[in-house]
Amino acid sequence: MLPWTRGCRSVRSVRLDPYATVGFTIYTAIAAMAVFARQLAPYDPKAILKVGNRIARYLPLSPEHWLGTNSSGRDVLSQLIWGARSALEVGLTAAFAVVAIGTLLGLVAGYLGGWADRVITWFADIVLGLPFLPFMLILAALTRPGAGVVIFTVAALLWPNTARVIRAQVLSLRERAWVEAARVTGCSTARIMFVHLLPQVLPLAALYGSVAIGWAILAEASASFLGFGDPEIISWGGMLQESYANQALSRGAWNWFAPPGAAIMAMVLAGFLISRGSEKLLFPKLADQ
Amino acid sequence: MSLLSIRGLTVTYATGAGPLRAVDALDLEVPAGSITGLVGESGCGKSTLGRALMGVLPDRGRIAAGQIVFEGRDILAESERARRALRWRRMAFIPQTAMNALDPVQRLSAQMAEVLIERGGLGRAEAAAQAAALFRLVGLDPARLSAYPHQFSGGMRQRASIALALALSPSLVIADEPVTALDVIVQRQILDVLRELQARLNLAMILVTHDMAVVAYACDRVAVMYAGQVVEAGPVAEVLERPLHPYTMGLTHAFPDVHDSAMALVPIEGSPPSLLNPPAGCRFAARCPFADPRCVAEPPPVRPFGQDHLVACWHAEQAPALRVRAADPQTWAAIA
Amino acid sequence: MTARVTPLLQATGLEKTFRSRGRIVHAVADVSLSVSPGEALGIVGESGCGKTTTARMLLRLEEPSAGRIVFDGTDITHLHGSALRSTRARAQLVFQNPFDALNPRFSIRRSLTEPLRNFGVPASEHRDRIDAVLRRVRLTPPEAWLDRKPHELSGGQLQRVVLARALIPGPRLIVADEPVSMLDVSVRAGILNVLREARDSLGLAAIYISHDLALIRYVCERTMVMYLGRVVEEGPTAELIATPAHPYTRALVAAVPVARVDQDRAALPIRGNLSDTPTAGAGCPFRDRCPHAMARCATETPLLRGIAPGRRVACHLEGAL
Amino acid sequence: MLRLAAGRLGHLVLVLWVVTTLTFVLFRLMPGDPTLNFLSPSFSQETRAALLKGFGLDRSLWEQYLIYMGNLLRGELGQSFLQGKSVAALLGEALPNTVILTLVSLTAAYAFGIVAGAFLAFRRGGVVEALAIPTTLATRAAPEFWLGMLLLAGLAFQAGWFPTGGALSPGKEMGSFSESLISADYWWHLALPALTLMLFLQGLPLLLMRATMLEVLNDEFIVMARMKGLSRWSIVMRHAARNALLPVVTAFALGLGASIGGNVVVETVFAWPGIGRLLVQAVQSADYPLAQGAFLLIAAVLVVMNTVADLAYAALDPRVSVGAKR
Repeated sequence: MLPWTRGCRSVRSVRLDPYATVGFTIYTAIAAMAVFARQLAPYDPKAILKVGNRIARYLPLSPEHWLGTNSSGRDVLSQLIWGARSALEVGLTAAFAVVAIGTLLGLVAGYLGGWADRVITWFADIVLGLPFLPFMLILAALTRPGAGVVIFTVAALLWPNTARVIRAQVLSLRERAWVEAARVTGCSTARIMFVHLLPQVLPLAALYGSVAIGWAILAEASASFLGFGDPEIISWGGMLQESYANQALSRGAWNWFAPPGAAIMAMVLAGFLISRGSEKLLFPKLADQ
Repeated sequence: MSLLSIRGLTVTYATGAGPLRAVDALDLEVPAGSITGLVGESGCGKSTLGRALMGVLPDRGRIAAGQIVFEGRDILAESERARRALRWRRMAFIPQTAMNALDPVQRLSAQMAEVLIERGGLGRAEAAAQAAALFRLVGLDPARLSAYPHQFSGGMRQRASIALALALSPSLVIADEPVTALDVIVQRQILDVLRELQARLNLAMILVTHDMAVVAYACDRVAVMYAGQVVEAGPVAEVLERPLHPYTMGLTHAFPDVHDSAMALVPIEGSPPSLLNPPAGCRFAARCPFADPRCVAEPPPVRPFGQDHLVACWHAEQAPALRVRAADPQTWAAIA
Repeated sequence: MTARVTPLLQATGLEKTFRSRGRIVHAVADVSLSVSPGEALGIVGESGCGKTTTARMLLRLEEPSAGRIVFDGTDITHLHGSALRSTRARAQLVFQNPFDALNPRFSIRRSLTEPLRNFGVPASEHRDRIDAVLRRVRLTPPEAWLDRKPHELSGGQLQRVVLARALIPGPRLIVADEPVSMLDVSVRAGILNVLREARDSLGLAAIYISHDLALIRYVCERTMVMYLGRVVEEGPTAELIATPAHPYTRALVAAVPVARVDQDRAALPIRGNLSDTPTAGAGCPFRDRCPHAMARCATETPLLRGIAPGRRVACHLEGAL
Repeated sequence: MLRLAAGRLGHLVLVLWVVTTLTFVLFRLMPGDPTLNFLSPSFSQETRAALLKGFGLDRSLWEQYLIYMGNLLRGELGQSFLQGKSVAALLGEALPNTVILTLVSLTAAYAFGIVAGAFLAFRRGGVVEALAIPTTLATRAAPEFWLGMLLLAGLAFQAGWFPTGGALSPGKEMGSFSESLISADYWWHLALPALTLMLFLQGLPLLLMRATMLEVLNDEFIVMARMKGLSRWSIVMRHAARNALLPVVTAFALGLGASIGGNVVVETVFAWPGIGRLLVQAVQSADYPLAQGAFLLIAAVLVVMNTVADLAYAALDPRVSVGAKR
């Protein structure tokens, strides 16, 4: 079987892959939560609810509060739904930045080679020498905590992963005769890179994007958990931090800390499932098994 | 009595569009102590046949029908255990690209020893001595046993593959395009090694190739495959000089001869049929300048013709006349 | 062949060196050649002999380390950017592997439009030129092929498209690097015939690169034999094959497989293998494999010298035959 | 191979230098008076004066940089604000805890991942795979501190089987780290954080092992091994697993480097007195000398392990370590 017929077959099978289907379903559900948060959430997530004139702390699961309330008397389900917003915002922005930077630099390094490649590879090596979470903590401490730091850190530190695979793919594409043919038939370097090569690497880049969404959300959750989130914004990581700080663990308030973690997991997992479903695209050898 | 006789062998691959019949009701006799060339174009099933004989088909492939009688035993009827016992001890394999066929992270000495010890039952010291002897046999310096495959040139790797194949003194060696990836001079040297060892050890060998010139140089007998079937078989001299099948006639005019510049090359227009839905009649009919309605409707049976010569063509009787017409490019141009 | 035709392409003293583990390795050393319009030159040799690097330098896909290339009256040795791109319309390449030579995402139409667009051919002419070139490579009727993608075509059909793409800018020189070695035997002749006709009817200069002397014989009047980056022999193809002067050429001719029952099966007049090759320094690169090597061969690199009209050989052996 | 090693080591030094310089710049570019950031108001007048002089905080940035690099080379990292101890001493106390936690969890994760991954490659398809793959992916997708919270809530608070945090039970004191190492109490405290990290870390080796095994099992030399009639055991262990282990070993070295710094949240959840927790505390309490020291240490380990990973791969693959003889 010739390589490109394999590729074409795989593109079709990605759509049908059960893993990828589940992944897209999760994304759709979370996107729906984020977009329709106002309509879906039963309560104002910041409102301190009262029962009579006492604050409705630690209410158990009930028809009024599907996921109960927390220590400050706020509805957990409403917070969970609103949390999808910041998750999606941070995830998409950061993932887009990572993929855009990584793809561009990978393309340039791989196709131009020479000093451009050396400089970019050198930068990537430096960046890979910066520990992710510690770097984000220091940055958050030195500037203003919040989503901005998370997005910046993800973009600044995670682009080498994408750049590396894109570069590797471009390096192998560069050896393909049709790329040389483009040179022989008078294409400029820019045209070869953006008209001939870019469409070839975009699926791979998108794959890394779907994983990067996950890393960004995990990073945001970790930052919030360590107290470097924006306290004004409701996020899943922030919910976890609040529950941890308010002894939810010792009180066994599972309804409070289990759902936001599960939501993060689901969203990150969705990215993994999509990229995994498309693994066949990356490793046609495996698909032929 | 042949060393190996294949009867009605059918190998299919499961695909999304149904079973693909890579080898279809194929008959072939391989006599002991001679080299049989198996010649055909890519996708004609020649490599699949080689792997089916070894009993190692890709995951989606399976033997759907037929018999393989080897050394008097119908090996398809035997247990997997019995077949495994046969592998490499009685029949061995030489692959096309020795680079991929050798384990990249193990020294050649380890790869030789593995076969000699695990399959040959030799002791460690005996195995080392035997490995050195085998290396000498194929013209390699035994000192190079400690090398890794990537340290060898293509020709040396192919020699190492031959040494591996001969390790357990098999009676049949299947060589799948053993010289295709090599330069002409190395190609010739490897063919000479194969021919010499075949004669010295009185092996039977199946040499799978796409190149009629390789067959002419190295083989005693030849079977021409087209679309999963043998269309013509016989002694090389017979088939080359008096081809009976139009496909064989086309092939003999399809590439240039270094000593003959006057020759006009004949392209065989069109491409082989799909093996998912092979045509009802002769599979070559669509590309054959001599095809008539019967060829399209009815598959020609394999018939013996003259001395030891088999052909599957309705027009074999007119072969002498067809040979003259087949030498003219105009005859074939009409098909396009 | 008339002697006084101005060559279309003339290369002198071409060299390509690269550094490997601190040593300088000559991929191509002191290669000179020329081709005139309507002429076909074959470059033959084993893998690693520098024939492909030479071809790539001639098309300026690589920059020579030394030497000079004059194409169509212009020195293109060190051209870059748009100046180089504008010469590309006149010198085209036919690739070895047709399965890899076309952008898999482009339709045939787009693959053929790409050079026209890049070389500034007005869009109004595209349709006619594409039609004409597809007819020339015998993909008819043209409209049946235009909207197909490469994966829908067979190897022979793909190679015809590759040929069409090379012919469509109206080149004066075609370089074909092993144009049929990846194709099935039955379709090779079709490609070679199309190439030959295109050269004859358009008066193109052609350079064929191949390891296969038989193929070179079929398409080229003149042949150069390369060994380890150097030209060891050149001359009219038929003479060179009938009476090879260099020991390496002799081995090469003897090794070419022929589809005949009665043929010479004597051992090749060559020793050792390519890895036994001296790596650097003076002396003949072939000496360790040559059955006729003398003391002089180890100390003095033989230069190309004329032995008959149009024939040159780089060997110390007197008379060489 | 030696050339390669020398090249990588040279590169390592370069990257270390850039990372330390970057750290210097980062900490001096923060808002406010950088001098104050390094001198706690709680320090005595003499200490302040000594530190000002020792770190050259009263001089130009350029001179400060030279002093900073000089101090680094001598292992002098400054004075922590709160604990009144030197940064180096604090890091020295915390590092062994982090190393033990990382080594234990990473080793367990890789041992499990390699075996399970090879098994899954071996037994392709079916219910086992259909369940195992998503489950493994889920463990990698879950925030590690959340995994820790679940374990803590369930096994420590609710069931009471494990302590709820720290490295030693309240009231216990250990004279030295080696004493801790042989005390059951220490290992009992280690169990939950190590389990959490192991759960999080095992997915990578498992999936990597499975994917590379599947790829290798499809290689032509495996087909040849089958043709040779070799036993399935020989094929899987001698040929497939050996080839497939190469990338897994590299991943182990990379994982070692990354998790020293990546333990930050798990150490915080379990109040495990390691480098990560120290860093968080330092940042939260604006103890910049300590934060800078912890960050530099974590980064140095990461950079060194990246190099080790490169070299390990090269050493294990003869295609790299044993050059072609041509």
